[in-house]
Amino acid sequence: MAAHIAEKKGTFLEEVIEATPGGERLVHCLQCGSCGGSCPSGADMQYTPRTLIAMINANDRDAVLAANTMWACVSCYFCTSRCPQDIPITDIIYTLKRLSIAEKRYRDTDAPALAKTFTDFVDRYGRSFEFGLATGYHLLKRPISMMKMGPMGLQMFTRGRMALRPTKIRQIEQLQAIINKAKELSAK
Amino acid sequence: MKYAYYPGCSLERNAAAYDHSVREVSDLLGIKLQEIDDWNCCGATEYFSQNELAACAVIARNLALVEPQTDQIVAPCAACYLNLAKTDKLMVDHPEFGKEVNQCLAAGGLKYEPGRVTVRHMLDVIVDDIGETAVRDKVVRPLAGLRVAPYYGCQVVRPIDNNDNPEYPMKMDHLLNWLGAEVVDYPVKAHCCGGHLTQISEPQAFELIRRLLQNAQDYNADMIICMCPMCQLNLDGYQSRVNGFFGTEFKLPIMYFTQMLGIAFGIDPQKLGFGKELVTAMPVLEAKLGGLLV
Amino acid sequence: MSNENFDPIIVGFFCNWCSYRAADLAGSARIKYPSNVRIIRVMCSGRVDPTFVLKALADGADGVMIAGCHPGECHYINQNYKAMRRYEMLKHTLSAMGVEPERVRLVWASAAEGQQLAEAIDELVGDVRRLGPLHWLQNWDENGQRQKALDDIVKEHEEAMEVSA
Amino acid sequence: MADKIGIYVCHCGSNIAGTIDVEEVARWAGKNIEGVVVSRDYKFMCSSLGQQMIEDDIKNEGLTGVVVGACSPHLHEKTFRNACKRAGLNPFLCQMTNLREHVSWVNSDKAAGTKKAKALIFAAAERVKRQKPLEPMEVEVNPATLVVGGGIAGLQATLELADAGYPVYLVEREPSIGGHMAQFDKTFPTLDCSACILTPKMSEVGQHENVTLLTYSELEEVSGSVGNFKVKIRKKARYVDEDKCTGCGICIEKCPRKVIDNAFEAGMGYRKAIYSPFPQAVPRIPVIDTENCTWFTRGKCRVCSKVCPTDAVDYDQKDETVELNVGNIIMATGWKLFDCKRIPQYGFGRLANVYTSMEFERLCNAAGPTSGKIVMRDGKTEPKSVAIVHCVGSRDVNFNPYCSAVCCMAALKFGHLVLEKTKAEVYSFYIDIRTPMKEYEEFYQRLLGEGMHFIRGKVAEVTDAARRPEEHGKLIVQAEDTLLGKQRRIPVDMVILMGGLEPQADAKELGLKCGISCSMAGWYTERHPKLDPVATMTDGVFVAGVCQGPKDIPAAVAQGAAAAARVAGMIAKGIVTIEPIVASIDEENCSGCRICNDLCPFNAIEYDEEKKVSRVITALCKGCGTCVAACPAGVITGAHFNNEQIFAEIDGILWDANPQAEVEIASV
Repeated sequence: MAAHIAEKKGTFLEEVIEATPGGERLVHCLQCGSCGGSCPSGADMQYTPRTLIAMINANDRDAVLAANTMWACVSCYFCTSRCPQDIPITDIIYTLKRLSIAEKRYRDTDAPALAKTFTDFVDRYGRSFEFGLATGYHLLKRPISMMKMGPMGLQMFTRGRMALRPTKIRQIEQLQAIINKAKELSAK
Repeated sequence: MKYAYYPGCSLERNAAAYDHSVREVSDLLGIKLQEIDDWNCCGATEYFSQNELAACAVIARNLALVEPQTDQIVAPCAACYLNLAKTDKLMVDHPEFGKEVNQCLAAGGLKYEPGRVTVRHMLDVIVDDIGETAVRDKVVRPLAGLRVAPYYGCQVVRPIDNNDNPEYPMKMDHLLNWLGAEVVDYPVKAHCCGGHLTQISEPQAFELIRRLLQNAQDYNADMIICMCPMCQLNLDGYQSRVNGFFGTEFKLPIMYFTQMLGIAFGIDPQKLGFGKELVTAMPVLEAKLGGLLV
Repeated sequence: MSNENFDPIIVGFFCNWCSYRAADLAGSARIKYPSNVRIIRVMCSGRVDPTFVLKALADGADGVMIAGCHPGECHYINQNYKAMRRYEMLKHTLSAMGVEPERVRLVWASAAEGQQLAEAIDELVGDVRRLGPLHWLQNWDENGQRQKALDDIVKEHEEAMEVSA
Repeated sequence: MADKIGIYVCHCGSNIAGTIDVEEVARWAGKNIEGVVVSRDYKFMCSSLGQQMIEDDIKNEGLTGVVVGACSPHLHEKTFRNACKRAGLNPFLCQMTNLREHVSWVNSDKAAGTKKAKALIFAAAERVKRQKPLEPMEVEVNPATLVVGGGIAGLQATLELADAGYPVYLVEREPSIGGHMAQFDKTFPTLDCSACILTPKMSEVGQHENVTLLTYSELEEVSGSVGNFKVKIRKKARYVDEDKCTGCGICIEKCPRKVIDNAFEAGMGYRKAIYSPFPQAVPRIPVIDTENCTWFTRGKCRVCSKVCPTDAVDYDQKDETVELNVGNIIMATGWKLFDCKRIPQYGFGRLANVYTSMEFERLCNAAGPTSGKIVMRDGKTEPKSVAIVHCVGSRDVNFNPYCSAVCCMAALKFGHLVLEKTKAEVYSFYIDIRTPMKEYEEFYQRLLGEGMHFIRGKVAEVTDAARRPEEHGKLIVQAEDTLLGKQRRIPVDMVILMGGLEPQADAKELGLKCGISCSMAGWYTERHPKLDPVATMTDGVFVAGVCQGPKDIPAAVAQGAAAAARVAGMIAKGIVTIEPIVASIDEENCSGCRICNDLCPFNAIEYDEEKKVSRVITALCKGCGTCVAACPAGVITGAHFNNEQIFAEIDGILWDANPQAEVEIASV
């Protein structure tokens, strides 16, 4: 084997690159901050996306996975579209979300719970269920905000915009077989 | 022109107005929509946060269900559009990953050949495929005098190239122009509505919503025209709560572009889902277009 | 046929300006790569007649690497595009003749890309090693088809020859 | 005549001998390769003793071919060819093969290296037997030179040659020479007034007895080759007789039609329909802009004609083609500014007080539309705060990946001018401040001292969407302050976008006319990036200034002078030798299919309509060999790279791959 091919060093950078399609562009980051400057949630982030990339480079895995950055992300893709180095930043944020959820590293955020409730509905019915999502997730996480939601929910309901029962797709077993296979493959 | 139609979960109920107006307008413009049989949820942003392969497999099931004689699928929801397009692109660009997705599909007896189906948004179909002349020809009730702010949101214009500028898209501007409306050129037309943050962090989400409503109001818009059910829900459904939170008095109706096409085409507003919006559009339509909708 | 001990011979046709110099740079930088590639210098990748490649394979090479300047950086303005077109054509011909087209590779290497060139060589040598030896010459001689096949190829290329820049 | 080949294997100290058994290679070659009469190895073949050894063998043994297995031919091919020449052997009968860069340095296994070295030596030997003696061609050099582009680089080149006593034709597309530099106010880092240092050069060129100025003219066609180019220049109709016009300017003064000046004033000011771009223009002869002139558009007016005291206005003038004979061409075609509208989030064209750098140059310029007052678009309000945005369209894979090299310094210059002329706060948003040349870093230091604010972060967007009361009525510049890790929104009155430098829109097309190529980014490709930066792959065509890549004024001037020096050298020598590695067509057997005609980017193949055959114009051919490979009849021969030679090389290089070949060799 040729000597010039870099050996795997087992760094966090490598881990993130491997887990993100197009992630190899990460090494080209200029630290220009156009992601952090563009982010609509930038002001609420403990670390800007740019800072996270610097931290990934510095192998600061624990701090990255505990950061609130990912949970403030709204997937608007401004960072990705504006990045002068063609780094798929939003997708990298998704990778970090997955790692953080898988290892339960997140702190002070309900986003993972929302995601879980949402996907549970998809797994069970094949469709999302807004009412169930609103009630299930809010009852679980924030009963007070549920009260505040009251009038809005009622309005939605009277205008026929909210169903009380979820729709179920016909071939739910087929979808579940697909999902189970995906979970099985990604567990490897 | 024939397309496979993927309405997405929101259009079943919350955004029924969008679904109804899409179907009405399509009929009139000769766009044949064939709803995908037994489609499933695209997983929104939530599935990608947990398991990329499962997220793509769930989405790819819909692509696999597109009938072989159809090679285009149209989605009116921005999140659905992006998820479908992104999954197809991932499978094309990363063949190994594509194989894994197909392994999952195989568990359900399905198969999808990456790149087979082109994913389109409803706006692109009307603007690019139908075009100016055909749209203008159908206008019987021009929207003259109505100041509309086209609101694109994020996920149709970014990151997948839909042949518009991701920073300053113009397609809906053109379309509303064809309808005779006065189009407001305001800077935040492709900024974020807050997405699912309304469920996670209200103060943060409300601030994003406020920015949009404020800017549209600063530019004297009569209403905001959107192209995604999530945007509509956040700007319309949460508008009164945003007002309560900031002490503002926004009263901006948030309508779907297909609803506007429908009234310009003279379709019965009832059929277009008018009245389902929480901030009612009736007064402004009455004032600007005069008695049309009574 | 795959064989760890199999030591393929690969002929390289490298353009004088970019890729030959990239190979020079790999040397100056002491980058190590397998010694299986033997380089023939041509002025431009556009000079590489498909029959050179076929001759090399017929004469016992197991693979061929054609290397030129990056598109847009050709020292002869755009002749490497012609190499690109011929390469596509050549791959079809090879498949038709039962030779794995992966044995022949077109790479772009600027004079600054010694490292990238070495990696490309590595990759090709690995791929050809996996494919195993190409016993084309012997195969042909066995069924007496060698000359006819060569003639056919030449004819096909004549027919498919490019017509404009 | 029987081949008598000499093989010379170099040790290069231990550079080659370390991983190749050179003695074995030499011994083996002497024994196994047909026609080899001497085969030697030597410590340093390129030393004078090594060369002497080869020369002696040529003379004593009567060698017909020489193979040197040493380093890259790019290093020592000339050395060994000269040695052969000295000994009376045609230099093209010497073949080098690269045992160092391509074998010993990239390989650590001695057995494998030795095997590969044998193959390369074998190939070279087989090849050299079939090589033909070649003689370089000699042509006389026409002492006249064509300079394309009258910016600072072209002016410098023109003056150098004209002062040396050689005739120069200077072609400029605009009505006046001067280029972008004429638009600038000050030049960094010395803050000299740009016009003060440029206009003397312009008038010198305008009055020089050796310079023929062709302004408002375009290069149409180039034929011929080094020493003897024929060029066609299209002189666009000025509608003003150059011989009669005295440049008094009364026509301009009286012209009733005012037009926004998008060229010289960058859209910031006005000119007339008959105009001279600026007061110090050279020549001072105006031109009529027919798209806006009332006479040309509506058939009325003729004021200019009526007021002209010398009757110089000529509405019937036509474009004219001038043919020139020159020996060399210097391309100094310059650049254009990045179109800032391509980044809509920066608001240029939508938000009134967002300026391009070129607009701001005109705004600062004492001769500009505001007489140098820095005011906003309303024409009167002085900004209280100014943001300068770096890297607009540069260092960005979405637009231009390269660094435009001059914007950082120009931004500092702008900062200085704003601070000097107004009370405004100045914010510079940068990714990296690049100040590598003489006195540049000192200038940066100076601006730090003057109180310019530096925020490290690429600007995300410029917007008028206010979020807070203090933002109302302002332009808000949003960026991450990367040194704080915080998003910042700075409300300002004026924003200057430092647009990058781009190749001229027609650079590629123009380059093709004289046979030079462009890099991926579109800059002209020099012959060697370090060691031959002003020559090109086409002999007799040189490049100078920004058309070769972004650079500042001192570098453009230096390159202009360098190109001129190269040309002067050729003229002084009077004769140029042309490499004999060219293609030739066997006209007897050419079928006249013309496939080769369109393949040649140098237009070196002509078609003889009478004989219905194609023919190579030797002086134009660069020897790439593409036509050779493409000829369906196989009647094109590439000298020194003909099919026979390359086939032999393939045979040789595969000596150990083909069992039959081995048998044949063994039987020799």
